[in-house]
Amino acid sequence: MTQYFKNPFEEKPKRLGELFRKRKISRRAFLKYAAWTASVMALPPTMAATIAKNLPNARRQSVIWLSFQECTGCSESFTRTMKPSLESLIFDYVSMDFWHMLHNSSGEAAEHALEQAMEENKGKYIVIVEGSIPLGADGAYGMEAGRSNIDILETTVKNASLVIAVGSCSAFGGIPYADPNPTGAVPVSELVKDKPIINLPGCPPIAEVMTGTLSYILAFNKLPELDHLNRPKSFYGESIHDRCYRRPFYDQGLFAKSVDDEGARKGWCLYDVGCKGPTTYNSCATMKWNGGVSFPIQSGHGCLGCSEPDFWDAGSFYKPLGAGKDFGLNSIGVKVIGATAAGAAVGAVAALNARKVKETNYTSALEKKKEEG
Amino acid sequence: MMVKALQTELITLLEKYIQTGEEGIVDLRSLPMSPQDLIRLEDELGKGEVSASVDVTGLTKIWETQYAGVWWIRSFADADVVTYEQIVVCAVPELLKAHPDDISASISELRNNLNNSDEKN
Amino acid sequence: MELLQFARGTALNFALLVFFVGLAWRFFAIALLPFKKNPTQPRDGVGTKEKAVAWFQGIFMRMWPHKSFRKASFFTFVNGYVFHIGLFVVFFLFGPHVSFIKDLTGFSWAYLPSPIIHFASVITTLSLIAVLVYRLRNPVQRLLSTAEDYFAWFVTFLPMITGLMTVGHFGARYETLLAIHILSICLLLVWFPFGKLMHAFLFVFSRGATAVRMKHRGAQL
Amino acid sequence: MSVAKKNQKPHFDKQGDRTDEERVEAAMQTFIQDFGATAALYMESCVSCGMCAEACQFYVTTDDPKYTPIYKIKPFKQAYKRHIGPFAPIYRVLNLTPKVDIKELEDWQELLYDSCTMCGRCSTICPMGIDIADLIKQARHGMYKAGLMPERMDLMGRTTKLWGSPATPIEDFAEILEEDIQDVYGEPLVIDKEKADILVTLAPAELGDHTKAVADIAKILNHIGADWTFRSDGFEASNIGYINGDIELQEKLTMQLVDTAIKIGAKTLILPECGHAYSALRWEASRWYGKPLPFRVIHMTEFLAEVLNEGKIKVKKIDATASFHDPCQLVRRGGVVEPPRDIVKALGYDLIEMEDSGNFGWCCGGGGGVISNTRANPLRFKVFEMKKEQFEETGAEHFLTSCGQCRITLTGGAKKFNWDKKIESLLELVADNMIEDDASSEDSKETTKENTKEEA
Repeated sequence: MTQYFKNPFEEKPKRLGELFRKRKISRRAFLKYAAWTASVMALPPTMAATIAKNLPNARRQSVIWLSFQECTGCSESFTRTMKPSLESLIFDYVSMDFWHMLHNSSGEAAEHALEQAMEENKGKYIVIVEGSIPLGADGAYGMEAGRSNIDILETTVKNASLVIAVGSCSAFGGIPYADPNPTGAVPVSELVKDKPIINLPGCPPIAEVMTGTLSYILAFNKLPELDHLNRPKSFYGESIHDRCYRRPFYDQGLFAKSVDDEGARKGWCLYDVGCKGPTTYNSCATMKWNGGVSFPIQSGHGCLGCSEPDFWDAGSFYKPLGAGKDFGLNSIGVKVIGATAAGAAVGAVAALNARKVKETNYTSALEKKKEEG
Repeated sequence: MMVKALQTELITLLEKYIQTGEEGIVDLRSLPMSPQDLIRLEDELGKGEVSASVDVTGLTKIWETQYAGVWWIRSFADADVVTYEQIVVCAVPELLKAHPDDISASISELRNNLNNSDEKN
Repeated sequence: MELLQFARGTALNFALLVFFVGLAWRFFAIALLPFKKNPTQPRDGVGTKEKAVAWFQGIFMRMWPHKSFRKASFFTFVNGYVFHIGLFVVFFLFGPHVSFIKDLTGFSWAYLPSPIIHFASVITTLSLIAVLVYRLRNPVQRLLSTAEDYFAWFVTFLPMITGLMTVGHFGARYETLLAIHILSICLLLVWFPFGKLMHAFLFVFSRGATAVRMKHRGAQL
Repeated sequence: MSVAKKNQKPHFDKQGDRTDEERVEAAMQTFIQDFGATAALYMESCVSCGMCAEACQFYVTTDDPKYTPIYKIKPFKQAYKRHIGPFAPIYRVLNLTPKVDIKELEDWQELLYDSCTMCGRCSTICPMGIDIADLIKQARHGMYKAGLMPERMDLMGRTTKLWGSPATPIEDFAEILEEDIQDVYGEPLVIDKEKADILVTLAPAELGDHTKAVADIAKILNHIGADWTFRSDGFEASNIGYINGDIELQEKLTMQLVDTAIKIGAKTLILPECGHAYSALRWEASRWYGKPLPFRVIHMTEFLAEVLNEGKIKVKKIDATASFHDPCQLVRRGGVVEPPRDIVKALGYDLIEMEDSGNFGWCCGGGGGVISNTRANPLRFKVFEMKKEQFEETGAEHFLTSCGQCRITLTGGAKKFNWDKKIESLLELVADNMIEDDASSEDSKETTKENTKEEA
């Protein structure tokens, strides 16, 4: 893993250790946090010691959170870590210098805060992007104080050290990007080419995925290992199917036929009712949601595959993965009849041609024709 | 199966600790264990002499299992939501120890407090 | 993921249309050729009804060789049965496949537990390999074989091996494997009506035609 | 393979003086014209499983894969794929199936003529039910048209065209019957009667090797008091056109018999002990006549079984064991399975079937013109050895059959291998063992006449 930024914490912000001590929080908090981070990031447990050692010496990281074409679900998910517990420590580690949704000032004051944060942490701040960026009509679909989303993104990212695309919209385009994409929405990666990007897709992403990733960066000052879609492997390395507690039923071939039949009640595999778990790489089955309470499959509904690219265009959520994306008798039946009729017509022509061939002195004529041609 | 395998793993970790003093950690959350497996493991290991709670950024319960040197650490977010769960092999878990930095801070704090009260008096 | 969507969408639709175009094309191109007239008096007591019955008898009677041939053609017949039944079981009685068919046609039926299917798949795959080895080694089959024979084998074998890989999550990510598996089915569908795989439908007619011819003469079917 | 010698005879024969192009074109033209829906269906159905090889006596006795039945029609199939099949234009434009060239046709002459007796055993094993024998016959038509058939077979065809029969000019027929048969065997023959209920036909074998058969049939017919006749204008039943693939000649020979039968008002036409005669007239005559024939066509075997079963004649019981060789065209392809066995049993033989019998019986190796095609002798003798072995396995004392061609083939084989077994004809056995005491014969004469009328 390359070092993507030089130590950004040179002066003003205090080291986290000092900060915590001032708030009468002991080093044990770091130990616990380190153990938790190592656990969610699937790091070797011994790495926790390193994290616990590094974190107190880290300085608060400046973070700017931009919201574009989105539903705020990702922010909502992220703020679920704000309970008085371990993960909420992230808000002590990072300084949310600007956050479209939750900034405590508004209007010009907020804009000023953004400028100030960019100025003070030039080259060191992290930009978190929520939502896709509409390119259509010169960006007119997403305007803010006369500036387009494109403009805001470009200006903000210019001096950033890293961009984290939070949620499927910013990572892969998400719902706005889905066919027919009326606003010309694009994911962050379409516009930002010269900065490291971490994608944390999901609609929304799991809170711990967001905090875990930030913690890793703080503790190790480097990017976590990413997959081919720039997702941290520790969260997106395995398919939901592979870690699903219903997997044994899949292996036995026991499938629920509808979401409320006998099989469903027995907790059988939801493959047949369209579960996209086998092709969705996320931590839902292991970390679960709302602090480990449950996840969609556990609640009786197949996975929608929301953290995968183009999940909205992958056909019905209720069609089995192995089935045709967009056929069924209703949609393709007519075409099949048409195809059969067309085939019959071609066949009839072929037969008539063969009859003609049989009746005429054909061989030489035809073979000669071919030779000439 | 899983429980047996873990017990074997603990033996290895204990031996290593005795020989090298290196702490052993098993992250229970990263293992493909069912809730039932976890309960069985907990029963198998049982409870020993020491138990403690650490109340910082959520509650953490720590107890020594019936095997000396094998510690169970369970950390909560809310009342019953577990954030992480470990088995640690060592004499005393790090989490129970006061960190030297904190101890140093205690000196200055105590001194400050003493001075402040002196002034008041 | 994109490949999977292509496979499940465009590719599968296209393959299906080609399949039906080809099926009708081939069928009508044969059926509309002139039938030779031979109004010979049939053997006494053989009428239209007897011939119709013979049609079906002929279809069933050729399912197993007469004892005169059992020894000589043992391998071809037994192995033929193994992979034909195997293909049938794997295609029609595997849960996800039933879902596929249900989605396509609206019809569905009970299916077998997956472990049985996995076992059947392995057997079928081995059987298909044996088919190829035999074709390459047996002088008669080698002489008769055209490129099409090998291609037909290939497009039959491919779904088996890719299906096994998909189920076993072997070699690539599941979505890629599934996509390749579906694409291999597309290839099979596209080729099916144009090559010898069509015998799956034609056997009804060729066996039947001969049975009727023989019944007409009062000969054994 | 053998070393090519300088003056080695080519492995194929040619008729007429034509260029190679003309031959190929004639063959292709004929192949194409012959395709009907059924033949097309067969072409489409083959899965190249090669099992037909196991059913073919020429493959089984040589292990040479080129004798695989379906392989023998390769040029025919090529013509189909290139010009008739559903995807013919594609095959042609992309040249997926190569053009048939003269060399291929020359090479295939041996496969289509020398090594196929059109016995149809292959179609009994074919999992797709393909009637390969019928395809061979159609392919022979093209070969005939191209002038690329075995000279000996074409010679017979030419003779037949010239004489009306391969055995004798039809003008000489009456004279031969009278002088060579009636005078020799002393049985009165009815020749060229104006009107008769029964028209009796003959095969060349009966005018050559088996003249006794002619007397024997007369003996039986006379005995039952039938109204019958031989006709100079309609005796030739062995349809050489059928065998050669000369469809035009087949038609001519067929219609010759049909016209004569109708002319004399025959109710029944009896075919001689000849397999191909049965296939040609019984099962194909209506291709030209256009509707079911107005008279019955029965094989000698059927006739004998009929008169025996009806009790019109009685035979002495022979206390011996026998095995019966099934003539392919009569049994497998003709559907006459039980009548010969009825006769064998009526004769009192203890019938021991060969391992493969009835529908699955092995061909004698001489059908389909192979017996006339002398250059195929080595192949034919290999088949004979197998047949001989099969017979010997039965341990039977007598070797019976009911086809003159089979009989000649087997007898020839026996001679070649110095095998002392005589191949006996059912007709001759019945005639020889017929009980001719007056009381019963008078009775039967009466009943026969009535029966014949009833049948009519």
